[in-house]
Amino acid sequence: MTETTPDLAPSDLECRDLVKEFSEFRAVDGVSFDVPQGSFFSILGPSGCGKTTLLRMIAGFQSPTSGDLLIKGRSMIGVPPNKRPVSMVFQHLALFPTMNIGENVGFGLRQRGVARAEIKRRVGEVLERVGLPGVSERRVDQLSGGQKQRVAIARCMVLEPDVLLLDEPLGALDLKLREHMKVELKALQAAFNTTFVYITHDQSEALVMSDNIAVMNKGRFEQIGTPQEVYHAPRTAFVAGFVGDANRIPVQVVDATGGTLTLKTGGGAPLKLDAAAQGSADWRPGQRAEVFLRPEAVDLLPAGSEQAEAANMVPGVVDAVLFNGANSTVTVRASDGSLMTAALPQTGVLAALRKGDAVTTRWHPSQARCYPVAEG
Amino acid sequence: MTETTPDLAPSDLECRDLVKEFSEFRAVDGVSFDVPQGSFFSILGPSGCGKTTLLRMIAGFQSPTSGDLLIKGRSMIGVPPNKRPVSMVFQHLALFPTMNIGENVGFGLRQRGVARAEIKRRVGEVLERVGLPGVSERRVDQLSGGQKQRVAIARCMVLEPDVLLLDEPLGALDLKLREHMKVELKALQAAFNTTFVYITHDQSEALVMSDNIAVMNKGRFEQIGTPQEVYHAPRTAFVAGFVGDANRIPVQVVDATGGTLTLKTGGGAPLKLDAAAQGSADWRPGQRAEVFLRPEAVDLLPAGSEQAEAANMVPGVVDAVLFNGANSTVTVRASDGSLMTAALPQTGVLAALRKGDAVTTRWHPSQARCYPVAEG
Amino acid sequence: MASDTSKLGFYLLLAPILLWLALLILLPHVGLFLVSISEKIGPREYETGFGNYSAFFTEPLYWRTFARTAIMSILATALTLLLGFPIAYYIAKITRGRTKTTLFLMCMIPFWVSELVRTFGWMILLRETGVFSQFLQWAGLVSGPVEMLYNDAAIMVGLVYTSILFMVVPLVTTLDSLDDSLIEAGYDLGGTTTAVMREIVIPHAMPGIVSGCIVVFMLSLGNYLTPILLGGKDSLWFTGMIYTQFITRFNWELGSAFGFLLLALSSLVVFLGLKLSGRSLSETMGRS
Amino acid sequence: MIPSLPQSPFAKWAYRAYVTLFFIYLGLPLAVVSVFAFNDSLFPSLPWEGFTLAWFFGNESPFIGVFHERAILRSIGTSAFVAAWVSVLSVFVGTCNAFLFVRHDFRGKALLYMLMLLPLIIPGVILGISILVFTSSVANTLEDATGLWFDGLRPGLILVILGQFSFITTFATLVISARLQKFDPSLEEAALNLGATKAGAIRQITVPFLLPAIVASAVVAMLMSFENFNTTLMLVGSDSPLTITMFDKLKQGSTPVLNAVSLLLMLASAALGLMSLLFQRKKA
Amino acid sequence: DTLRLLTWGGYAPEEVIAKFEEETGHTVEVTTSNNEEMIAKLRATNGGGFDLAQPSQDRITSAQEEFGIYKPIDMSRVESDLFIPSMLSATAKNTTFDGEVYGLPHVWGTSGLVVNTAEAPEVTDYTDLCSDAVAGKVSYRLKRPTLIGFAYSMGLDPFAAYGDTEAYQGILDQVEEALTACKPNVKTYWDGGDEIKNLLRSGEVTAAMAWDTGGWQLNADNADITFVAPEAGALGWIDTFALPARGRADDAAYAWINFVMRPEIAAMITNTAGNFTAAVDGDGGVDAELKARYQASFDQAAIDNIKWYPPVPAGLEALEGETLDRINAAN
Ligand SMILES: Nc1ncnc2c1ncn2[C@@H]1O[C@H](COP(=O)(O)OP(=O)(O)OP(=O)(O)O)[C@@H](O)[C@H]1O
Ligand SMILES: Nc1ncnc2c1ncn2[C@@H]1O[C@H](COP(=O)(O)OP(=O)(O)OP(=O)(O)O)[C@@H](O)[C@H]1O
Ligand SMILES: NCCCCNCCCN
Ligand SMILES: [Mg+2]
Ligand SMILES: [Mg+2]
Repeated sequence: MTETTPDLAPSDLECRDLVKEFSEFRAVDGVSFDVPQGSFFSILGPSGCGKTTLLRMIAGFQSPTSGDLLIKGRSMIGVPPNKRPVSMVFQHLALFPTMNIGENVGFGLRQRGVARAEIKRRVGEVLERVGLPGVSERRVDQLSGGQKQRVAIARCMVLEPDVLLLDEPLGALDLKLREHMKVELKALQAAFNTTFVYITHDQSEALVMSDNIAVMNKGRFEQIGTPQEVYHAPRTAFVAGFVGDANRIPVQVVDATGGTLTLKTGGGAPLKLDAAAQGSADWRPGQRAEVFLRPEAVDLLPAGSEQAEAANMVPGVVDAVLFNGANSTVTVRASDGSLMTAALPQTGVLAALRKGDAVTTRWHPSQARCYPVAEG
Repeated sequence: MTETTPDLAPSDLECRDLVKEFSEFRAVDGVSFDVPQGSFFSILGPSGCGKTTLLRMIAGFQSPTSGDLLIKGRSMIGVPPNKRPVSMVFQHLALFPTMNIGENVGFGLRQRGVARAEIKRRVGEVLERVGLPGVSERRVDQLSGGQKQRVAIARCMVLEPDVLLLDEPLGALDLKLREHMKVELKALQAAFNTTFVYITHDQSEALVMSDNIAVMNKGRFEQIGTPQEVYHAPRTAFVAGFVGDANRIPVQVVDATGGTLTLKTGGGAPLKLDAAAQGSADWRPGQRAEVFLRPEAVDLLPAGSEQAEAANMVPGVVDAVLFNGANSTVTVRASDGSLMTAALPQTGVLAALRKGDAVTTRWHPSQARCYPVAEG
Repeated sequence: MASDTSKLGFYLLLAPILLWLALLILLPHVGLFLVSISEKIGPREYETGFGNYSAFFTEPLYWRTFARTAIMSILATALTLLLGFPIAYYIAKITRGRTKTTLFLMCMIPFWVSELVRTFGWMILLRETGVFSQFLQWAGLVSGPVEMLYNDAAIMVGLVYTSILFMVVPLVTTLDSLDDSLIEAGYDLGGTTTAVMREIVIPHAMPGIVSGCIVVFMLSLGNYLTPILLGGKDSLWFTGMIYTQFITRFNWELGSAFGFLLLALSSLVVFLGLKLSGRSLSETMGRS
Repeated sequence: MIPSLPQSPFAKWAYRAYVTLFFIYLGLPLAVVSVFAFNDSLFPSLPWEGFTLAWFFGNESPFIGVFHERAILRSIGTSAFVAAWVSVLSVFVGTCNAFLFVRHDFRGKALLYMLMLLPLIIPGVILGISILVFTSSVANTLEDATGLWFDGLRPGLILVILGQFSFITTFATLVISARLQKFDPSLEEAALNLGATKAGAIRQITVPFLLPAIVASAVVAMLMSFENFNTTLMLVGSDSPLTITMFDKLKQGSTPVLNAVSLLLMLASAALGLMSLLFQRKKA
Repeated sequence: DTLRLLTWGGYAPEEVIAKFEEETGHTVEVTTSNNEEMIAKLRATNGGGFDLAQPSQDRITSAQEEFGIYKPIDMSRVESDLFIPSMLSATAKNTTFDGEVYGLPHVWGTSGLVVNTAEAPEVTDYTDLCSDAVAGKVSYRLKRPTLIGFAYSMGLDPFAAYGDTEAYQGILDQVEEALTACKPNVKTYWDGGDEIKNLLRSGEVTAAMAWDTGGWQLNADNADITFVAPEAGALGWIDTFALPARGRADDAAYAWINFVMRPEIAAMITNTAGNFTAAVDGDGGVDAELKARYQASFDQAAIDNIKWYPPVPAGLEALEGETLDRINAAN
């Protein structure tokens, strides 16, 4: 049906070149994507990039300036929010404080004129499915954060929407609960087998839960892909910088022949990268670029273990050790003064590294990503 | 001067068996410690364990039920807060919103009757030291969260206190900023060379910044040590569970002779631990205990690589992969049904592990910690 | 946020407020002004002019009463602030939980009854044959009956009594919003009680102080019953003069001019108060 | 200073004493008013002549109790009538205003908001006389032009209601706006999202949320209307509300009947206050 | 119909109303007031809101001239033989404006001194209220009768100067001086009839300028207190019936007038209000004690010396108002 997915997979939600302008400002700028039935689709981007605006267009609270929006193949332009087959879980959940849990969950069914007894049955059912049997009579403020979360989802799911929209629903929870709910949400989605469109600015949420992630920046989608694709093969510098930690090394292209891209840093040190891993950019010698390298891709070797033939191997001195348990890192200063952060596993022999120790960093040419820098 | 540190290191702050009771409830229960001059001392514990109460006793906002509290060797019992040589950075900073930044920082000096010109000079100086020159005239709400943080510290530091107390000062900041301020705070402490007493419930903050950490639980200190000691050699089950992630395995002691502690799990699988790493507990065969094992201490081996002689090596099947970039984990189900979580490095060959794959877990007997379970 | 909703709904919401403000506030004041600039030159004969205003300025009685009312109101406001602040502070900062709510509700006690009854209560207490006088005689502190009614002090007692709630409530609200940690920080940095009060608490409470003062001033200025019933033979009050012009002199023209002058005075004082505190009316009154 | 700071026992004691004295000051006038309602004397003052309920139930001159004073009974009815209208009108307009100010942006909003606050800084007398003067001249003009009578524009209950409404509405607007401001608009969106119509969402979600504020402002409006004097005095016709009647009686010279009415008023407002408090607690 | 009656305290006793309602089926709503407020109220309502008012006879024509708040009496609906003819005609004369009669006499009486003869025996004239002997124990109203009483007591003749604004102003200025000087003596200016009675009864005040009836009523409880006709002469007033221009219940109003002027009803009113009425034989059923007190206060000379209020010319009250204000403000 669309250009991007083969006809076989029916897509629940499809956006075509959606644009939303506020007076002069483009909050959403030509976004196209589609979400196959039953999948968990995340939109990940920094604050203010337009995520909420996009979601609200899908829900019908804002009308697109241009572009089209289809649910189950039917255009939603001009359809009011209460007539769309989508449900939304709001950032602060928006549970009705004047109703008890049962009334909250039954609200949508009441609007549809479903019979009293039927409502009661279905509410009971859905509450059981989200793991909260028998809370119907409780007041909203008698539930914990995580329980409220599940009630908000139940309130939507009882209507059996085609698409469930979620706007940073974990934002208000504390750290431990958030960790827990990440896993739980994914499980609920699998259980209901409903299409979820989830927005967040927390990369960890997107990585853990999603089937597909769209990384959004300044109103545009920079990349759509599986979590692994987005993490391991970021298509743009923005994606590489936003998803996961990375060392950023400004470089100049020296040579791009053969399968290897040869670069040099400001200090003149040579870097070698697999050209195949770098997308399809045309590299011109002298061009300015930026290399992104994840700390966990940097190996630390005891000083003196240099081998002449190995690429991207630089001796240096430990500048700082940031002990943080499993996430400890070490910053190594090379002789040209450049800094490189590397993960410091706490199990190996190097765990005892101290500031001032000599150490060699090494990374594999396939592990780094390089993006041209816009000249200007 | 005290029992716990040699006389040579002068200690800025010393608590002797401090107790604070609220009607029936002991919020702080016999805490003793001392903090050497110029060090960064953290108190880490879960919410409600008594951290704030302890800190407020040091600051003078609460008086101890019993015990003594000395600063630079002088007892502080009965000394009002405005007469103590300690300053406090409050959780929500408590910057005076009715004053501009310069007036905020100069407040303490004004109270001491320092001359106008002198105040101005010293305020300028300290603001420069915290990296905020020239903000004197700004209003509090014109600063970002991180800048406010630094102003709060400057306001205390300008008084050159013997001890600076900080009550979860990063709690209100967002994730990215918190990461940044962790490093910055440590740098400021080093620059001022003042004794910092820092309380937090975030283990990462404590690990990254501290010279010494006290882990607090239910009003008591469970362990005092360097970050590495606390992380790698937790003295109690509480510390092992609270600091860092861990697999918890309930076990029974089988044999404790020789340097090896032999245990068996509920499913009957044998475990071997270095007895030397386990503190000085007397192990009786049949005794119930709990083993704590960090996910990053678990190695993953491709299926079929079992070697008969290796201890703690269990074949299993991947139950779930939680892709989370550098923090990805995998849960492996052994044949007896028990689950083991292991870190899943994204660089190795196992990065492509999928649910259902066969894999073997292995860990070194020196990596796990075992604690007896109180019988009851 | 309602940009997409129907215009009709908006106008339906707009209609009541426009009717209310136009018909009951704005036009009546225009009318009042028009009457105030018409001079009576004979039975049922009027002409336009500022004679009523000049009468105000040439007759010392009128402007003296005006000034006296203003000064007494300011005094009452200051007194209310002085007496109310410690109470508000006690409720907001010293007490907690149930005690706090109870004390706060107890501040509402005078408002269980109308001003008339409150004033009546004070008359029973203060008069020569009243409770205080009898008590003092019984206690042997005085030899004969003492008259405490019918003087300016009695008016003050009544005015403060009537307005104290309007001072305490905004003060409690603002003081409540003052985080204890700011006070603690003030101490921690070496401040004394006085310094912390002056530099932290009072500046923070300023919005409440201003809005409380404005309301109390307005109430005192516009009060009628208290000065009439508690005040003595010398206790002229400008509101009373307005009533007199309307009710016993049937001189609506002069009364309207007086009304306008009172309105000007109250607006001026409110304006000055807002200027001094650098806040807008909407901020100050909108929050009460 | 605050409980977490050390303070000398003397200061603490003195502070408490002051607070105690203050509350005695607040309670005293009401206490004496109540007590003298039971004094078996023609005057509400000492000496104490003995206990009587005559000022409530008596029907023999001069001991005519409240329940046999036609003027007082009638004016209580008048007051209740006025209060009911004032509270209905002002709560209605206040609710409209709250929606207007919280939910809409339009040119002149700030100005309109200022105007809405204006009644707070206009002395009650002036509200009264301006409405009196204005309606009289309108009525004169209309009557001259048409030869008909426009009694509604002359002092009387209609003007009393309008006069009180003119400033009580501001209070209602403030109370209800404050509550509406706290309303999370996403609740209404959630209702739409769950299939409710716009009107349905307001009825089922917003109005129940506003209810405590609506009830509170209705109660406040009642109380303010009941005790209003300054504005009412200028606008009253032949039907006097209670305060006016009591004022007339007080001018005539008070008997303990006034104390008895006052005591009844206290009990009524206490009951009303308690009810609204309970209501809020239940809803909150 | 409902009869909305604007009257003085005591002029419409409950029993009378009950009887009237029972007999006619009309209901009565009473608003108590005084002369100034009656005029002010009717002015505000443009002669509406009430069906029957009872201003004093001297205050009718000026108000009518200025505000047109009354309508003429339809004598055909009044049972005129219930009225004492001399009073009826005197009132008619004083309340005629533009050839129409606006008032019927109802209650008459005097203002003078009410004195606690045990405590302040020396008070026999208005100016005696300013003597040191009664300092702080004196009360009077700050209203026009006080001005006029003091003027007579000071040997002036204010009624004679009614037509001559300048002469009248001269009198007012002298009285103003006297009353300003007298101010320290005054405990409070009283307002309502019961108020002054309470002040005298409690002993807070020992001498006052007040209505005769108050003195007589107090005399019943405390023989020391009584009404004293001042040496300069008591001031005689007649309160009337007048029909507001836009009263709606004229039938009920005339019915009330004709009802209360019946001798037995008039006597009931005299017994509660304390003053005699213009009803023929109205004193027949009056309490003997009241008559006795009346006679004790008024010998024939005193009766002859009563100064009856002539109608107030328009504009005079404005002058008096300013004088009263100045006295009130003086320190
Ligand atoms: N009604 C509006 N009028 C004008 N600009 C708007 C409006 N709503 C949003 N914007 C702007 O559009 C941009 C995108 O806003 P949006 O709320 O979609 O961001 P977001 O990605 O959801 O951010 P966050 O993560 O902070 O919620 C922002 O710059 C915002 O200021
Ligand atoms: N004034 C008090 N009266 C009674 N109990 C108190 C008081 N202050 C604190 N507590 C109790 O003492 C315990 C410790 O409180 P404290 O504030 O010190 O905890 P904390 O470690 O700072 O927790 P958090 O991380 O949540 O701030 C808590 O159980 C608390 O309820
Ligand atoms: N100046 C005229 C006074 C009229 C008094 N009427 C008095 C009625 C007293 N009950
Ligand atoms: Mg958003
Ligand atoms: Mg705490």
